[in-house]
Amino acid sequence: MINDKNSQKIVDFISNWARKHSIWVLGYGTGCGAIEIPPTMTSRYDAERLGIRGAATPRQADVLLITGYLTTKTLKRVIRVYEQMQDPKYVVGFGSCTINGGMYYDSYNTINVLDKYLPVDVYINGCMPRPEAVLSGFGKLQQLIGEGKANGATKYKENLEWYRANQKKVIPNWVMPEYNW
Amino acid sequence: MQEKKIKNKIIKRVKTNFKDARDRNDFKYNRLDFSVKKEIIPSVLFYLKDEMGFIHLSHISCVDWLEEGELEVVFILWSPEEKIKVFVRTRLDRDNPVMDNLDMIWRQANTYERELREMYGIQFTGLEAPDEFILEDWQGPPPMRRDFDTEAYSNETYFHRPGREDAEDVRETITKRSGEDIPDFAKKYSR
Amino acid sequence: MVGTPVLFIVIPLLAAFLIPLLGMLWKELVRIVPGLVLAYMLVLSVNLLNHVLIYGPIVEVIAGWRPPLGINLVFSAFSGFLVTLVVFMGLLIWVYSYRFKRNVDFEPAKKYFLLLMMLITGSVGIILTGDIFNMFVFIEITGISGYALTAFYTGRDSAEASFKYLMLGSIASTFLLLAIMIIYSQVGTLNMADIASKMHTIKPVYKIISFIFFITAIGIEAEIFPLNGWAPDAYTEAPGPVGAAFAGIVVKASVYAIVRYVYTIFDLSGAYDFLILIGLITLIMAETAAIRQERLKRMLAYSSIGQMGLVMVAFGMGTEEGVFAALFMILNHAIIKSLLFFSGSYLVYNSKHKYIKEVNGMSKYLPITSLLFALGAFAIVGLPPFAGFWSKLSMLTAAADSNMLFIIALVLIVSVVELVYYLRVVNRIYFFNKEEKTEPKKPTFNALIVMITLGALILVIGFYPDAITGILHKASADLMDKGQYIHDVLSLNK
Amino acid sequence: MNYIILVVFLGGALLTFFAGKINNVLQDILFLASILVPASLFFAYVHAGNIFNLTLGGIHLSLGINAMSWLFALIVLGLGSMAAFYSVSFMKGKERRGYFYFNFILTIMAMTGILMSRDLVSFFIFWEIMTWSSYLMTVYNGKDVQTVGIKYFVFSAIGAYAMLMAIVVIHSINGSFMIEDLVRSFPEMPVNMQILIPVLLLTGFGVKAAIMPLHVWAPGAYSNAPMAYTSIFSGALSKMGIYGMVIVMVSLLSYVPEGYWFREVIAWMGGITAVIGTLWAIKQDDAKKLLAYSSIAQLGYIIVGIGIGTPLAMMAGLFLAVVHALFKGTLFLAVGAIERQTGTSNFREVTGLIRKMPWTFVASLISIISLAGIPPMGGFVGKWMLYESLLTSNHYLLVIVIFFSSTAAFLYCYKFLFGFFLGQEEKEWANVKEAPVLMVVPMLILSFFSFLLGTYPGIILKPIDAGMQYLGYGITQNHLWQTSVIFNTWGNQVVLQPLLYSIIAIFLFFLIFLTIKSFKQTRYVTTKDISSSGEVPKEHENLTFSVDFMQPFMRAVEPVMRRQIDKYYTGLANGLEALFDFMRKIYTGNGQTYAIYVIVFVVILLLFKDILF
Amino acid sequence: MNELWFDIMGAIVTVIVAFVVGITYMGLSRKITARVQNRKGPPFYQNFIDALKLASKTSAIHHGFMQHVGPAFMMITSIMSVLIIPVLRGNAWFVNLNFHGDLIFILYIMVFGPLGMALGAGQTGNPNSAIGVTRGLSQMVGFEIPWVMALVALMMQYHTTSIVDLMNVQIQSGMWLMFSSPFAFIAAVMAMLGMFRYSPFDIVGAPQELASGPMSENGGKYLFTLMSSGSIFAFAKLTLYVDLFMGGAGNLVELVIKTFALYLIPMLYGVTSPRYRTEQSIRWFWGWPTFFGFLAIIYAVVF
Repeated sequence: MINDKNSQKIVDFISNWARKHSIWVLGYGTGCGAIEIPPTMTSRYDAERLGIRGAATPRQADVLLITGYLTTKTLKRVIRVYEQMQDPKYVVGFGSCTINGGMYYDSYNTINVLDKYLPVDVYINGCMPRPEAVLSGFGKLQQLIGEGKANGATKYKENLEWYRANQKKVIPNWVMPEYNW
Repeated sequence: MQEKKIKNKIIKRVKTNFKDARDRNDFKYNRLDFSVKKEIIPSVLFYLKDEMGFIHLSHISCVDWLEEGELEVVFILWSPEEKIKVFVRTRLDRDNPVMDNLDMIWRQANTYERELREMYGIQFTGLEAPDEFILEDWQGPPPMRRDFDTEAYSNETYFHRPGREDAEDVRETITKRSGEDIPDFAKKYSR
Repeated sequence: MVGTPVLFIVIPLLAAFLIPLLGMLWKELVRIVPGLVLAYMLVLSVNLLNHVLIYGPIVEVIAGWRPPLGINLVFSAFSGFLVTLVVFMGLLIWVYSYRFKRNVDFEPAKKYFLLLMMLITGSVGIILTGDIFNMFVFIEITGISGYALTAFYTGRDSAEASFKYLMLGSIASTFLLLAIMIIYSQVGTLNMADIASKMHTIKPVYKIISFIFFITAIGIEAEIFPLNGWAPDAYTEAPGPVGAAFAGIVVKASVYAIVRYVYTIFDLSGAYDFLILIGLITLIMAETAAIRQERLKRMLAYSSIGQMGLVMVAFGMGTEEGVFAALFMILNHAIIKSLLFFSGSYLVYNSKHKYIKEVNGMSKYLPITSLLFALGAFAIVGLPPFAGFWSKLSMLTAAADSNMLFIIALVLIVSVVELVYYLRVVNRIYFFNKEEKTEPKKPTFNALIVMITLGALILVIGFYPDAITGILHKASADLMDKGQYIHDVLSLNK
Repeated sequence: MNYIILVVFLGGALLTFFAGKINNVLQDILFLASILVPASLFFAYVHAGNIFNLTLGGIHLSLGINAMSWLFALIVLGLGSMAAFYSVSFMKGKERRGYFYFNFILTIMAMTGILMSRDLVSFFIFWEIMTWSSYLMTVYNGKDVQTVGIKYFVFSAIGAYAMLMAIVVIHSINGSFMIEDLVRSFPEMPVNMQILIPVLLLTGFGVKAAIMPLHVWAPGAYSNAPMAYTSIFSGALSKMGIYGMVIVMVSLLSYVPEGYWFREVIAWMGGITAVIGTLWAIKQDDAKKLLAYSSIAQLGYIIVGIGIGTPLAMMAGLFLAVVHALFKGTLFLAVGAIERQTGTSNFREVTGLIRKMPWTFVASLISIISLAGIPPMGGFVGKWMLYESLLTSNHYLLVIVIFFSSTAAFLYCYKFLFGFFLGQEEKEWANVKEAPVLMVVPMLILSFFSFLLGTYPGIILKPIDAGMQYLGYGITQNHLWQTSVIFNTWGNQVVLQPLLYSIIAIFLFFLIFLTIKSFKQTRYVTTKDISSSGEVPKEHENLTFSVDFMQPFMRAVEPVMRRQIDKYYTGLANGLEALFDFMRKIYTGNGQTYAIYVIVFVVILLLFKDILF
Repeated sequence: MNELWFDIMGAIVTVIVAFVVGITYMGLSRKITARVQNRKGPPFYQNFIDALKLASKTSAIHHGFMQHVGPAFMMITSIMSVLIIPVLRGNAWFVNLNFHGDLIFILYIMVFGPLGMALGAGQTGNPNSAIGVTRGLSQMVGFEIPWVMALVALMMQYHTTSIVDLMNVQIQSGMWLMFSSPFAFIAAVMAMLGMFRYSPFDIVGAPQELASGPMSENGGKYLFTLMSSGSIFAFAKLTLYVDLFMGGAGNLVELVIKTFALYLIPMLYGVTSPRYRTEQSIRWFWGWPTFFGFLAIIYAVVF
């Protein structure tokens, strides 16, 4: 009965609804973007009313929020954090730097396109995006989750080799545990 | 006036001890500048620290004289008593930049030397420190040298989202669109 | 009757003088003869003791002069027990020192055994005699042989120790003579029994002063504080077996003398309390001094002094139980302390200064000796089931029966101190690493036999004290019965 | 029969000692035989009626057993047999096997002898044999012998000599060494004796029971002895002190009016012991020391129970004594196993052994839960009875003290488990194996019993009840306990069996839920795979938090910890040594001085002759 | 047999009620905290959503057996406490195990869970977990003192250690114990601040320093178990307070009102206070709360 397709649908609907309204965010506060998170969470914009709250460790988090440029050095940590998170998990790229490198497009040690390395579900544009933009981005993410389309993790699992190749290209000295959820 | 006297005294003492030290004394403020050969750098620094009271190493910096084929290492010292800082410069061969390790004089020199090693490729003989400092897994040439083309490197190493090639200064367009003037302060930064 | 007490004095004395002559015949005789003599004496004394225990004391008159005029020897249960003990210890010392250190050569051996025989003669004489001047003579014999034995190693330190002994010994002789003089001037007799029966006629002042002189004189030999300055040096510098001889023979004889004076001759009521007082002071001073010693033999010497203090306390109780406990302690002390001296000598055999730290880790080289030393240490601090426990228990029981709670507490506290320094040495033997300095020497066969015999005795008495308590009870009853002693001696007159 | 057991022990000890010269296996077998044969003889043939009399050195000795000592003999021989099995494996390939076995058997013999003694002299003899054989074990490692070993022996000797003094005083009053005579005549003794004798005896027993001012020897001695022995040392040997205290507190002091104050003082001392022991246990970084201080604290509870002396309190104390033997025995054995497998017992060095030594962990876990007094283990039953007895006998402040100690005990309980078994797994300990079967099985058996007693305390409460009836308490069954129910005197109760079943049911349910459902889906990752800011710890990087483990708590209680009783003792000892050194100088080594002494002696005697004679 | 099933059903209903009420309280506390901070805050059922989400997450890894067993221990504790504490007065559904244990038993069974959870946290090897655990245990030593003092005062005064008996006392006298033993109530409430681990006593989780402490390696089902058992446990503790000091409750509505009133105390104290350090927290508990505990005992002895 559990494996029945319709009941699976119901289960999916319920769990997606729950996931949608309970988003525990692990903010990876690189760069200048981290300063936009406090106003988002506090009284003025109050993201908690949407069920968005901070998570302390990757194990508990649903969303990895990358707030700014990633150097090759921090990219390694971000990948590590992402792989430690438990399914279902989502990545939100925050700010121009994660989209195309932003003002650091020609830097010798920042990556420019995040989605080549991690499966980004939602990008929030801007340099910096204001809390309204952040909330709108999370709204988009909620919408995707609700529709069951926020399947970055699945994508990452399926195309792991491609992602790994990209990652290893910038991180030649690869000493990390194997990822095999 | 007082300052000038002290500065002159310092110059005199340094020059008597180190004959080939070239000095520059045309700075307005409490600053002195010596250029010496790299062989006597340790003795100069020891002298300045122990005899003259320049006990604080503020920074070790580097200038890339690409045209002259040399790297100039700059030691910035500070005397808390005289309130005077001294720049000690030395020039290294750009192709084979080697000089002595100095972290026995100031422990903090170790950090600066690691940075210079990583960023300029200067080898300090006898420096004991892990190879990696700021750049993890770096495999390219020393990135702070002037002949290193960071954009080319970035293009070669990292992915680029298409569309940035034809990105122009959009401010003019925006101005035309909305009929606004570019503010004066913004013009300064305009391409 | 299997023999007479006079043989105990004649035979060893004769042997002592014959030793040089016999040595001319065959050098080995120098070593063998004392052993034969002592063995014979042991057989004799055991037989006599058996006889005495059944039939009552033997009083022997020398040269036909009857008491109170002549000299008489008294072999009662009490003195007989001590004689047996002394002879037994003498025999063991002989076996042990058969080829001990310098004894290997002929000349020293000759002197050594001669002096040893003299020492035993003197001690046995002190115990057996019934005449105070005769006792003085024997004390002198003992003393002189003691001085010589102390200086046996002919070093600077030995000479100094011997000189100290000699000096104090001569003071002792002076006081003893003075005391005898006072007694003789008052009573007109030198026979102990006679003096005892006439003691109530002497004026208290003379009585007390003569007693004080006696105590001082014999106290020097019996190592009571503060008269025992010679003892640590002598014990340290004399050869190991001589140390055992001092602890096992000389001191026992001297204590006998004191006890005889206090119990039989004088009728001073304060003397008992004085014994307790002086015994306690000796005990405390000696044990506290022992704990900080750096040399093994010195430590043993102080411990020995302390034990004698304890014996004195037990005698001072003046009850039969107390005497029983004291005799038991004398016996245990003779056995155990000899064992400690014997095994201790081998532990620091080749060391120059005999420091305690030189015994470190000896258990690996001298397992049996170390074990026996540990056994002795455990026994002397009174841990059951070894011999020392029973004497300590009987002593404390006697003290409790005399309502001396404070003394019990004091004795027990001092016992803790004793425990500490013995344990420190035992720990060093077993658990420290050896320093490279000294070369351990394996004990010779005869030494091993002696030590094992003593160890076995400790265990036997520990597990079966009844083996010895019967004799001790009779001996203590004998000492307590003053009237019987006087009667036995003086009845020969009739 | 009584003496045959002792003779078998003694003979076995000697045989075992010398068998080591022939063959190691023979020695092991002889060792086991000389523990197990007398133990089985004891349980098979010794009954309360058998009395063996002997006169030695004019002293009447008597050996026999009663219901009370049977209970303690159960602890001694039961734990002893388990530890014996353990020792065979523990001692494999170690030095001084003969020494160890000899003293081991001798200690067991001495303890059996103590329990059999019906007179004070044989009691004392066996007591001293126990003392020195345990001392020899304390110095087994040859570590700190001059400090720890001497300290142990000095304290033991002070206790033993206090006891000896009491014995001879009793003898002088009674004319008899029999314990029965003492009990009979005690109420008629003069008041000062009624105070002196218990004080002396309690000092003697208090040393072994590590009561507060006399406990300083315990940490060093417990941790220096080989662990196979320390389980007996702490589990059984310290109970001899408790046994003596029970005799004194119940048989003597309940019949005299001063007894009340003795009880109160002893109970409070027990309470303070518990607190201090616990606080110091939390501070320790070495498992042996931790358990040693914990033993002190646990003995504090037992002393409180015995000190209060109401039927429930007495039962609590005795029950705790049994349970303490079980769990502390197990824990020391576990530490021994860990030390044997890894070579250290320091929390800072060893971590993450849970996957390497799972059975040791299970035994430790059960024992720790029992130690902490958490249901459903045996420790809880004892603690519950203790609290209830304190409450019903109006010792409200003592309840708080005990509760504080018991709560703070969780800190070191967790520290023990975390330090050894949890935390990061290190490469250094990657090849550690589980201890041999012969070591694990005794631990598991012992911990099973502490589990069993948590549900059916009646099993052991029955002999305790018999023992208490022997001491003169009324029958406590039915109004204080049934097989699986315990009551307090107000009539409140804890019904253990359904509680246990509920716990097991819930536990199984959630274990199934969590394990079957997620264990299959989940896979094991090493402890290096943790969320530490995205870093990957290197192999050599040990992130385990083990230094200054309970620092916040220690900071909070720091004012209490500043004063150490040990320091006062050390100061006293140093002062005495200095005094003795001064005394030694009286013997100057100068002949003239000695001559002066003689003269002074004579002069003093002459001056005071009237007073002296 | 029928009775047994009835008992089991009653137990299950109790646990479900406890879960629902406890988790609602947690949601309400978030809402109220938000309102105090001038925010709108999440809906009161937010914690249901969180729990549901956590339950629907996968748990792909574990660090060892204890990580599984730890949450189970925690759950046992919560359920055992809620089964032993009388939920309602004289209601056949909620009898459970009321007559099998007493106050001391409850005190001890309550620490079973934290210890188990601590073991689970220890097995993960995360240093933050161990630090959090040591803080938690230390703080427990702190607040247990006034808490036990309050309980001892009650037990002394009414000569019983059974909760049911204490409830009966209140029914018979018609007066709640919070009025007849005021000092005990004050001490107990002050101890409660530590028990609920709201600020300023939230030193265990301390997300800013310790990354949520013992839970830092637990996600998904583990966290769900911990969260639900935490809410059951919170309900159990509140019920215990109501039973002891507020005369118990006749029906569920009364129970909810009383427990919520009590729950507001630590929560409101928490939203307005910054966090203590561990030793400050311990010393705080050994200050005024212990003083009131002493007063309570003196009060119990004198009256």
